[in-house]
Amino acid sequence: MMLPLDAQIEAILFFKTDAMSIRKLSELLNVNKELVEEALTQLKVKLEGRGVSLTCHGDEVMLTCAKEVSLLIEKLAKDELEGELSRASVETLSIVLYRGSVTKSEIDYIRGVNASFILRALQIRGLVERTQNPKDGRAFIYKPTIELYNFLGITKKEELPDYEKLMKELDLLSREESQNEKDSMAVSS
Amino acid sequence: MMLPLDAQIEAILFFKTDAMSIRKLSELLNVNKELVEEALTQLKVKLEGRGVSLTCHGDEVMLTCAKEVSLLIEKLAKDELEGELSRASVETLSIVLYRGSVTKSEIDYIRGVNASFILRALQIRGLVERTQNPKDGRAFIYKPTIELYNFLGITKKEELPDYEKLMKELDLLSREESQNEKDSMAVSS
Amino acid sequence: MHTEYKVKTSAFEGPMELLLLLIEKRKLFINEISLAQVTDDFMSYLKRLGTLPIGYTANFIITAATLVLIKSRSLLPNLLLTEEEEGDISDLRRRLELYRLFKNAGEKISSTFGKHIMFKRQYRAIMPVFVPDKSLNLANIQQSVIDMLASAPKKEALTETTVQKAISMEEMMENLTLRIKETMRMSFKQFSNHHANPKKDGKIFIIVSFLALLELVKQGIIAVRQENKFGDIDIEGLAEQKI
Repeated sequence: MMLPLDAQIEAILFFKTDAMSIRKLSELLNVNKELVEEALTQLKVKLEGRGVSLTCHGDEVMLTCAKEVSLLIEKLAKDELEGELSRASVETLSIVLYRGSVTKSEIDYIRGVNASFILRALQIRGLVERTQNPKDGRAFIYKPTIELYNFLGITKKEELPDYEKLMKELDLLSREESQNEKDSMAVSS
Repeated sequence: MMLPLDAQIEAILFFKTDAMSIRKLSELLNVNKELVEEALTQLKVKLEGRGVSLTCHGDEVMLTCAKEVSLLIEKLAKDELEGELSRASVETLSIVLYRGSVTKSEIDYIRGVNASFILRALQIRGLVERTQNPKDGRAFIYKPTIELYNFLGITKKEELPDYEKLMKELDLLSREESQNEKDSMAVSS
Repeated sequence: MHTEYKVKTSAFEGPMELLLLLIEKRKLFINEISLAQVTDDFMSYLKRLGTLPIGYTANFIITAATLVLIKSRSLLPNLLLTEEEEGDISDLRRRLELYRLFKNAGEKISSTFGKHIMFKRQYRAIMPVFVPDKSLNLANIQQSVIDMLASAPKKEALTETTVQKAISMEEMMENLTLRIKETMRMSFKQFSNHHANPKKDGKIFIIVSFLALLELVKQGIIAVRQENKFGDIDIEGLAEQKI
């Protein structure tokens, strides 16, 4: 008997424990990415109200215990939990989280401080990851890890506190910036 | 928000990789055994056709991958063992080799990223082993396996190429790193 | 939390943090007017930073430069600013808005962090099977360590551009002084030479004394006099005020 695709994915993620990429899932299951994504959506719906949640973060997906049982599981978890975050870490994490992916110079710009140390510390804690910038091979971009999502109890970026509102404000500010640029272009030309 | 009992049990069994007794479940959830058994029956029904099944063995229960996907899981397990080692894996492995025995946090500091996943993958492939730190019972230390030594044709770390020099430089790096940490803490606190 | 605010050296990681706090302390909105209002507070904090390494103070000094522009314009509305300076001003305001946005969001992030962790499964026990691969040989292992050592971050060299910018401050201040002289007829250079030893007190003192001068002009405490058309311009106390 063959299980539906979403159940097969559930089994794979259950076995795997860690996050897995959609690309890898599509290879393993020998179906195209669109079908995998469709099945993931179904799985997410089926898991609603269950003890297990599906987290999607960019190309990566992962099964975790549901947020609602965190206190129960904490009793069973032996690993030492992460300590407090410093002010600088919180500010940096918030930029990385809401921006989704961001360069170091953008973080430096917003905070007016060189973010090298803090980014390194956050990478060591496994909360932020660095990847090559697809648009510029020499530059790096920083992204939140799926583990950071787990620590925040969210399964996708839209669940970040005040996500909609913040995105709107960011949008306004960036429009203002491009307006400024246009204005100065007009003057200098 | 509170999840129903069967979902709470699902979460606990999802979290634990080994079997759990009904007695232990009833203690953890602070409900009597009859209620646990009832919830387990509900859970079993809900999991029908899913990728994960509830297995009962005497007084013990556990979640396992559905048997329909066993071939797929075998493929996945084989995948974890094979394939070329990534650059990051080789880097981590070389640190373990040159240091002889090293904690995870030392590796993290030297490389500037969290090494959890890589260390696990290296253990699965029998290249690195983890033992209790004799100096600190809670921490683990990582060592190269004897098989790896044999494979590389050496009997002790001192036989590694340019051992003295590279070992010293690595040592310096991990010490500098912890100094930097302190410096940046001083500013951000 | 912010009500018990006291200026403490190196309590702030960067200029944005300090600037936002000064504005929020006065319950102001972020705009040019409020930035001009908190400029003096910002400078008094900076004075205490004078002894800290340039790597730490550089970012504060750069921000101070823009604040000086804002303050100058607020006191001398007919002062003409260059396009670049206008850009710096609107850029600072925008950065501060961005910073506030993320800082506030960060407060919510930190209150949720670790509170309801979505735990991942425990790992299943490892049953190791020895599977090496062809990349594992002594030469590769050695090369990997060498590469790693080469790419390790060096003792964080101060970002040179930042320090450069902070150092060129003096030039910028002189330039601004000249233009203000044209409108206000005074010799700032003389003023600052008298009252500051730039070698000893550094850039921060120059900025601070400049601001003090602006303030005095505004308040009509000093007047400026010019002997001949192209001659030196003097500053003169109106009353027996000590500057």
